[in-house]
Amino acid sequence: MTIHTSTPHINQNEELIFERSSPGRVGYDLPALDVREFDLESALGGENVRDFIEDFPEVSEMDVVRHFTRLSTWNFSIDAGMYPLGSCTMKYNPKINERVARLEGICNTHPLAPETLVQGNLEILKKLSDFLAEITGMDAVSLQPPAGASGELTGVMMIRACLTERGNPRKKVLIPDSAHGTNPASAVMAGYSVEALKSDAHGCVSLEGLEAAMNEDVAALMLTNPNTLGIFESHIAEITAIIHSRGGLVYMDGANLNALMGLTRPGDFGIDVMHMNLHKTMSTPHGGGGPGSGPVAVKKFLEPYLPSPTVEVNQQGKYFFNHDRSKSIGKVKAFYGNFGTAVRALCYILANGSAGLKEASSVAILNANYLKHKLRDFYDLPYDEPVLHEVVFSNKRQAKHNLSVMDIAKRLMDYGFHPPTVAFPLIVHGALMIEPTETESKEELDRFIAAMMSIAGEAETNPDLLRHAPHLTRVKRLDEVQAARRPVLRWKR
Amino acid sequence: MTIHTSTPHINQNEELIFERSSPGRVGYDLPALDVREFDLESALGGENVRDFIEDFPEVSEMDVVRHFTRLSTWNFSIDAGMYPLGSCTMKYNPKINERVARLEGICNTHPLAPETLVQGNLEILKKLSDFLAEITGMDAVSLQPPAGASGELTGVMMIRACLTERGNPRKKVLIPDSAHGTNPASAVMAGYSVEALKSDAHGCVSLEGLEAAMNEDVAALMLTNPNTLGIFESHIAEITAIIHSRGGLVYMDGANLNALMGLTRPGDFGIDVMHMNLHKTMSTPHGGGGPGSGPVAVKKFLEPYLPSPTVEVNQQGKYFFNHDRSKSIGKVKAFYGNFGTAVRALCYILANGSAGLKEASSVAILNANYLKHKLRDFYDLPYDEPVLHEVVFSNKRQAKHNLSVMDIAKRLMDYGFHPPTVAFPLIVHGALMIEPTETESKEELDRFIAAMMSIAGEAETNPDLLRHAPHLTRVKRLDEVQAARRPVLRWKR
Amino acid sequence: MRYIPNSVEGQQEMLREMGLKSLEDLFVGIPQEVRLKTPLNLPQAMTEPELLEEFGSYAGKNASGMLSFLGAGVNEHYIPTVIDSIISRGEFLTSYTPYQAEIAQGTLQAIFEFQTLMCLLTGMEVSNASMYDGSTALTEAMLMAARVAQKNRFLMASSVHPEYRIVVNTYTRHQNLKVDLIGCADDGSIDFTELESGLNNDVAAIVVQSPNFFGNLEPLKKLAAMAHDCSALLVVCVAEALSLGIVCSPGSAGADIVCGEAQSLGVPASFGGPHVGFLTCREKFVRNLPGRLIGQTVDSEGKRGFVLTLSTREQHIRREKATSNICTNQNLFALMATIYCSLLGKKGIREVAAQNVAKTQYALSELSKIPAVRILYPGPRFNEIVVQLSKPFEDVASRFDSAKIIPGLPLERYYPALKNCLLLSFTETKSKAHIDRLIQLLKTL
Amino acid sequence: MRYIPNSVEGQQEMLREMGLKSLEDLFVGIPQEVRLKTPLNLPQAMTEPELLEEFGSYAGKNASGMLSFLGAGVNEHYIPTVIDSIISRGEFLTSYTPYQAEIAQGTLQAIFEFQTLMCLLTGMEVSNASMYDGSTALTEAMLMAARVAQKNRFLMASSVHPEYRIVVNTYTRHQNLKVDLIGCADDGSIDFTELESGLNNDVAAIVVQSPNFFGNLEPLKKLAAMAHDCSALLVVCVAEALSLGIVCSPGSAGADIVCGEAQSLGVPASFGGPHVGFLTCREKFVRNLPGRLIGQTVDSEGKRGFVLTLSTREQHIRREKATSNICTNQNLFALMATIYCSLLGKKGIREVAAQNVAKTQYALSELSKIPAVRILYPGPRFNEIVVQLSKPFEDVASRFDSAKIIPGLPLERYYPALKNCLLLSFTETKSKAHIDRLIQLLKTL
Ligand SMILES: Cc1ncc(COP(=O)(O)O)c(C=O)c1O
Ligand SMILES: Cc1ncc(COP(=O)(O)O)c(C=O)c1O
Repeated sequence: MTIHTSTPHINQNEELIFERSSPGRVGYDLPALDVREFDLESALGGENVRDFIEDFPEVSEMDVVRHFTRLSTWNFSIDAGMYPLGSCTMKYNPKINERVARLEGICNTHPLAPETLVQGNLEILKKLSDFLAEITGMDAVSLQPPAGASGELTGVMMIRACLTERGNPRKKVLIPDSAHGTNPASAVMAGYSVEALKSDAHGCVSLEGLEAAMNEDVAALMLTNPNTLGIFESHIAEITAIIHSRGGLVYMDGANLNALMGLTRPGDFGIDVMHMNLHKTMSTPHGGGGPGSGPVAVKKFLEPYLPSPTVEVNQQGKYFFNHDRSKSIGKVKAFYGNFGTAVRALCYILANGSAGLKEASSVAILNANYLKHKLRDFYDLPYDEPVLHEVVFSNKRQAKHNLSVMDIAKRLMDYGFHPPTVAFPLIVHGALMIEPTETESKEELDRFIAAMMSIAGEAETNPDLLRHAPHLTRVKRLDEVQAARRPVLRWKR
Repeated sequence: MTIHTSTPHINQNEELIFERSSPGRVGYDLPALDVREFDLESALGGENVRDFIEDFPEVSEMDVVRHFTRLSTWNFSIDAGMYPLGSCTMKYNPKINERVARLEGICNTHPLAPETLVQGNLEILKKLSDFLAEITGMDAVSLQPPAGASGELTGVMMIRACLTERGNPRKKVLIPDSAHGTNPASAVMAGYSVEALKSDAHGCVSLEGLEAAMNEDVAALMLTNPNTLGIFESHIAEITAIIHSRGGLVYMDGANLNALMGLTRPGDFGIDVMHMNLHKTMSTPHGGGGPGSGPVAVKKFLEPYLPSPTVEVNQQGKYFFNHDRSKSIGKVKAFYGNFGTAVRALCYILANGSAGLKEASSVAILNANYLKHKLRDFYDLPYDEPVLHEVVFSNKRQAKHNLSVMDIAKRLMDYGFHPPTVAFPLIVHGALMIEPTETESKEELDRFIAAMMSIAGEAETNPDLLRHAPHLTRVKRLDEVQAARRPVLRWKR
Repeated sequence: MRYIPNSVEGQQEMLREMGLKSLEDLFVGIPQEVRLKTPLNLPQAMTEPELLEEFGSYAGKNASGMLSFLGAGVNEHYIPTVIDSIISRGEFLTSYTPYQAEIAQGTLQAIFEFQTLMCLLTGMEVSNASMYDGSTALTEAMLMAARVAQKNRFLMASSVHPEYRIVVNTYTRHQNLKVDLIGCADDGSIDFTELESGLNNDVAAIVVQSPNFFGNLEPLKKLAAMAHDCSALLVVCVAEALSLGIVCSPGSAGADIVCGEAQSLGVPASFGGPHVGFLTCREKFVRNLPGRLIGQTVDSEGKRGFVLTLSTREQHIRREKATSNICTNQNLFALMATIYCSLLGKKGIREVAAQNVAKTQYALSELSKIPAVRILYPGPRFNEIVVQLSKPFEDVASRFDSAKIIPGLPLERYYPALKNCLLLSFTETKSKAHIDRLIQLLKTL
Repeated sequence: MRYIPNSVEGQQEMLREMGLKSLEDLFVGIPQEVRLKTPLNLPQAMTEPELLEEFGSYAGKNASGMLSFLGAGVNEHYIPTVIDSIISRGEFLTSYTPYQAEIAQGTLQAIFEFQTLMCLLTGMEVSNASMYDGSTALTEAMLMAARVAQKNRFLMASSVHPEYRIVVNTYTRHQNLKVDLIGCADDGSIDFTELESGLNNDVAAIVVQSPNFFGNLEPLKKLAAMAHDCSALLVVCVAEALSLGIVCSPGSAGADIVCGEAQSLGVPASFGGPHVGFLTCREKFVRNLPGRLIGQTVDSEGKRGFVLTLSTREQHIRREKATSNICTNQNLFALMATIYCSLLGKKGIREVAAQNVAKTQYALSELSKIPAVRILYPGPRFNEIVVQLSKPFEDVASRFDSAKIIPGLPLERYYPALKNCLLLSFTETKSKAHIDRLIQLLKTL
């Protein structure tokens, strides 16, 4: 390999925790019972008493530490290297967020404790809601949705509630074919049918198409802006006008908010309701796939429909939960959302301040455009439009050598990089969706560029190198077909 | 490789932090200065004001996290696998130790704060001292020495102080040739000359040799028990009698205390003064080479000479430092030793209790003997004596194929194990000193045994495999000769 | 900004290479008229010391040192230190969903272990990789049941967690699913007369929680039989997962879908989230299961490995036809539960559960000696008790505050009929002395 | 015991394989007569929850929320959160001394960086891999100076940290080295008349601390010249490493050996330890340097790597002829200092140091306005000030306690002449408001 970015190193093998198990081994201890043992039969009812759980692990604390430490070394992570997954905003997760979220007085509080005893938590929720409203230019926010998809569902439910009250919930939701899969899935869960809008030649919403599709049956448009190609919908004004003029509402998928902070606000360009992904834009850790937090933000007229409770302040400056909201859609999660994630997001916003957030978005855009500039001669650029925080290439050139986008992705692993998002958005055949984020340095970007260039070269000279990649990982390419054909979803003795 | 214990995996390359540096980059922030900038010239004196430090790194927080995270993945550790370094007692370092040592109220206390404000810390020091006295059977303890070697020096200084008061400090210290290098080095720093005692055929102190060497010039014997072969000095009674009968004192290097807890006590077999390594026996983490803690324990008659201050309790149950100790040797470190390490050690002792410590030593002995039993047919056993917590083999058989003990050690890395201590003790040519500790499971021991057997086989069939090992590490065998011949001890532009 | 490596000079250099002058040149895609002209109205950036002070002050505004008997689906159990030190490792904390299996085997194997542990606990055959929490797990379980049974009416016990029921209603309203509530009998278990009258062949599933919101165990065997008799499913929700350490598994009782909340397994209360929902079912329903699934497979050299699988159920492939819209789940917290179960193990999970029973039974016997306190729902229970005070709770609330005790959850808010009733939880974290403190106070009311 | 994997059954199995009956059989090496017959008299084993309570109670017995102006070699500076999250990684925390370089490159490269950073800070050519702390670093520096100069008399300023001087005396007593103390002048710097009278060709080294114990900077250039004039060395100790961010390096002033304490660089006070000592010198003295050294080399394929080197100076090779007995050092804490210097960097290290100067000068000007307070040692200073109260300190001590202020260190204990004198430290962690609180109180005394 010409570029010297990674080297294989000894790495421990490790079986499943169940295979490590050995009779009589324990990894815990408990204070001795200080009340008398009680007859389980009479407490639980004879038929309810359970014996020891067959096959539950029996390991020591040391076994557990070593087991999971070894497993962890099999993962790629932001802390280890560049993770340019498009649409995922894999930016640095500040360590201070983790520290404040672990403060005793914050992480050990019960959601049903009397409000007078948890004023600090309510203040956190209120502050974060207000800041998110300011950042998005919206009027009110609910932190209840635990992830982006849940935020979408919440938003569409609110649209339905609003339209129903106006007399007609309407039947369908328009969604560009470039949208994330959660959009249509959420719309359907809110009781709507979905009509896909074909993107135009520029990868954007086609005004003609929208004109044609928009009618009295359409409840809303679900728009991602900037869209999944990283392109800002330049006709946003016309788009929202078309929808509003015919009594529809505009929902915005705010997963790409990292492109907009301090530069423009959805609330200022006609969005009625949107969600954000705090686990993207606001630097909260992904944890290998969650937890997330997907707050919804709305314009004033939709506020009555927000999930209950809302957090409010009374004249005495005391915070309280308002559960008494007759028009609310209800609840999309028990209690108040992923509070711990909200704490981290608030810490991030406070650490950045107004200028910091604008710099974050600006540099995220700079980095993406830098990659676009450097790689466009090596990879096909299906939509050559001004992009913001991410850029989408395709494998068109490499396809000539019968190389799939997956082959390129897997080969990147050998160079020590996490691959970009592949095969999304669906409107690009063989998409390579790259989002570097603002927390990558020019040096790291240059190494990534060099790796991508080198791979483009290998595709010409030695396509098999890609076809059988990755070569330096502890497991080689995994057989996903077999996994699906004969599913083994749990360990069995 | 037949035994499946490790597999190479992709691992990030990383330059020096200085090579990562880029002008204008910062990884910190500071609250704005809230008093007026002061003219540095007038504060510090014109000639004292320093400009920015040339070549100091300029990196972001993200750079730092990634730099050190990557570096960390190049290290082997207990958390990752078995680390049977003889004489080092690489046992599991409980996570709870780390948690309690980080409690605000404990880790942020100033050593010169008024005693009334740090009673909790003094209680910690007193409790730990008392427990260590009980475990060793000695009468008094000082936690001041920051490591084992410092403990040795402290102990020998006390012997000198005591003998001086008795009228004659005497001239030399007897040290078995199997002892650790710190023993002679410490004796010399305390102003004594050193006379080495040849070990007998059983690897122990030869009574004849001792008889011959012991005279009025000898201040003390420095004995390691069990010695560095893992053998308990069976003639301990005679040994101490010989020394005492001629006015000498017996110092014990307690680095191997992990073999004795709850089974026998130095204080009960004639030891006058000893040190312990809390960073071995008491599970405090080694941190890649420290910090340690090397408390000294003494019999009553030596107590007056202990370093100052000692921790005591008054009638009102208030703890205080006693600085007013005319016969004290003084201080071997500022303040009270490595307090943070003491906190962890206390946590470990409390977690184990009397039975737990005995079990720890017993199982440590069991594991070492199990290895001895399983490996004796494959590796030469220079001293076939009953061993306690560790066993020493040699490369005698493999030497036939011109294989050094280092070749065996390096090859073990390919199997995912840290090598044993090599080339120590010096009395064994090509020593392989193996100390598994009690925190390794039978399964892990069996894997290690299989690896050692496999290597013994490779030594016969394919010695080059060992000679060029390790093969699976990110750097291959490093050239120590060149490092010493042309020392490069710092980065330069 | 310390999180952004590229200095202003560095940024200029990149712009130059691209033949641009300023960052502004990169924003051309954003129409001038919608550009933000003024800075966001947010506080000045805070430094680390300032952030620590700020969040310290929030913590300070929460009460500390209270003795709390709150449970109600967020249960206070001891959390081994090892859990946090493992999940704090960047490799677990800062990785994304394991889309690229070859460099995500750590997460994939760990969650495969989670799926197995959930199956073992619930006595079911398949488990997904986690749901947001117990409330959404139950909701998805019911949506799934409707798909499987091809029916749209549910009989749900009113003793299912009220917060969960609100979430269920919020979702089901849009799926024209009908949810009829079934009250509970005097012993706390579901009211069978009501149930029988409501039950017929157009019922998709009977839905109960066990232990239910009042702490009582439901007679699952009987319920399973009844459900199956009219080709309905039995959906069982477990909001206190630790109970499964000592209570027979719903699977063994015949449940078809078992879902719930695993917060009890090593996850802090954290004011209600993040927690971790689980959803398990019979193998035959797997293609109707929502959420991610980890499956075992082999690599090109035949070595065992793990991957995300059966994705054709999911939104990123099936879009509007997916079994659910869920994408990001609660992975890190599923890992916490996995570590907890590994540490406690076969012996521990049962011992902790048994301690909960013993403490609760001790409290029960002490409470029953207090005249001013009436104990409702005498049926078999795990670690919660409903008591009714003779005085209005408002009148005595201050007494509890000054004693620094949170006695439990006043139920009237959720069940208007249950005036002056408190739901109390007694876990292994409560010493006899703790319980006695509560008892003493109750005696003096 | 949860730390011991092998269960009792497992142990039995191993014994059987070895043809033994009980563990006792393994203790044959220990003579019966010295075997312990009774259990150790220690408390019952504690569980994790009990340990947390126990140590929580110790913490509770220490005062909290005090505003402290204590410095005196243990300095309160802001510690970035990143440091602890990195050193908590098992790879750094639970590894041993890097004897096997191929699987210890992480530690080796990091400490090579530490050595470089210490050289840059001190302006010297070589640094070792760390010493126990400032006191032993100074002691070893003097022992080294004696070896280099082949002389045994030292002139040491009395303004060197008193704790350090005690340690020096404890060691040097046994090496027949003679240490003559040199007092300090009214401005706080070393007394040159005394120094000149004591200085001659049998002096091995002049030993000063700068900033000295009173916070004042010593005129190092002048001292270097004087020392070198009579072929003596200049040994400079720096107990407040952060001062090097703004004060010219001892190396640039001509020092031959520079040692000190790096606790200021990201290490908590921790009641006096663990901290981290450093020891740097001119290249030509390297073979007399005690302690470990990391050196750069190449592997068999020519790739850069790092190893422990020049070990022929050390005890494990040279035994009684070694340059020192030190083996285990303070590696993890050297790593902390390395991370701190990396985060602060070129700009930060100077800015923090400058803030210390500014805060101290502000305090100085405010203090000088208080009649009842006399300021000693007006010479140039970094971040510490010695003041003398007009009243006996004992009489006013309680006033400070009730104000929750630790005003500083009473000096009489170390310097009987300095009655009612306090040594106060003013670092970047003290806001103007903090300092004003102290000033207000002092005004009312
Ligand atoms: C554009 C877009 N929308 C919605 C989502 C769904 O967010 P979540 O995974 O938090 O449910 C994602 C994240 O994958 C996304 O990239
Ligand atoms: C037998 C023995 N004695 C003394 C020591 C020195 O202890 P330390 O390294 O803590 O100074 C060691 C540790 O290496 C040892 O193994």
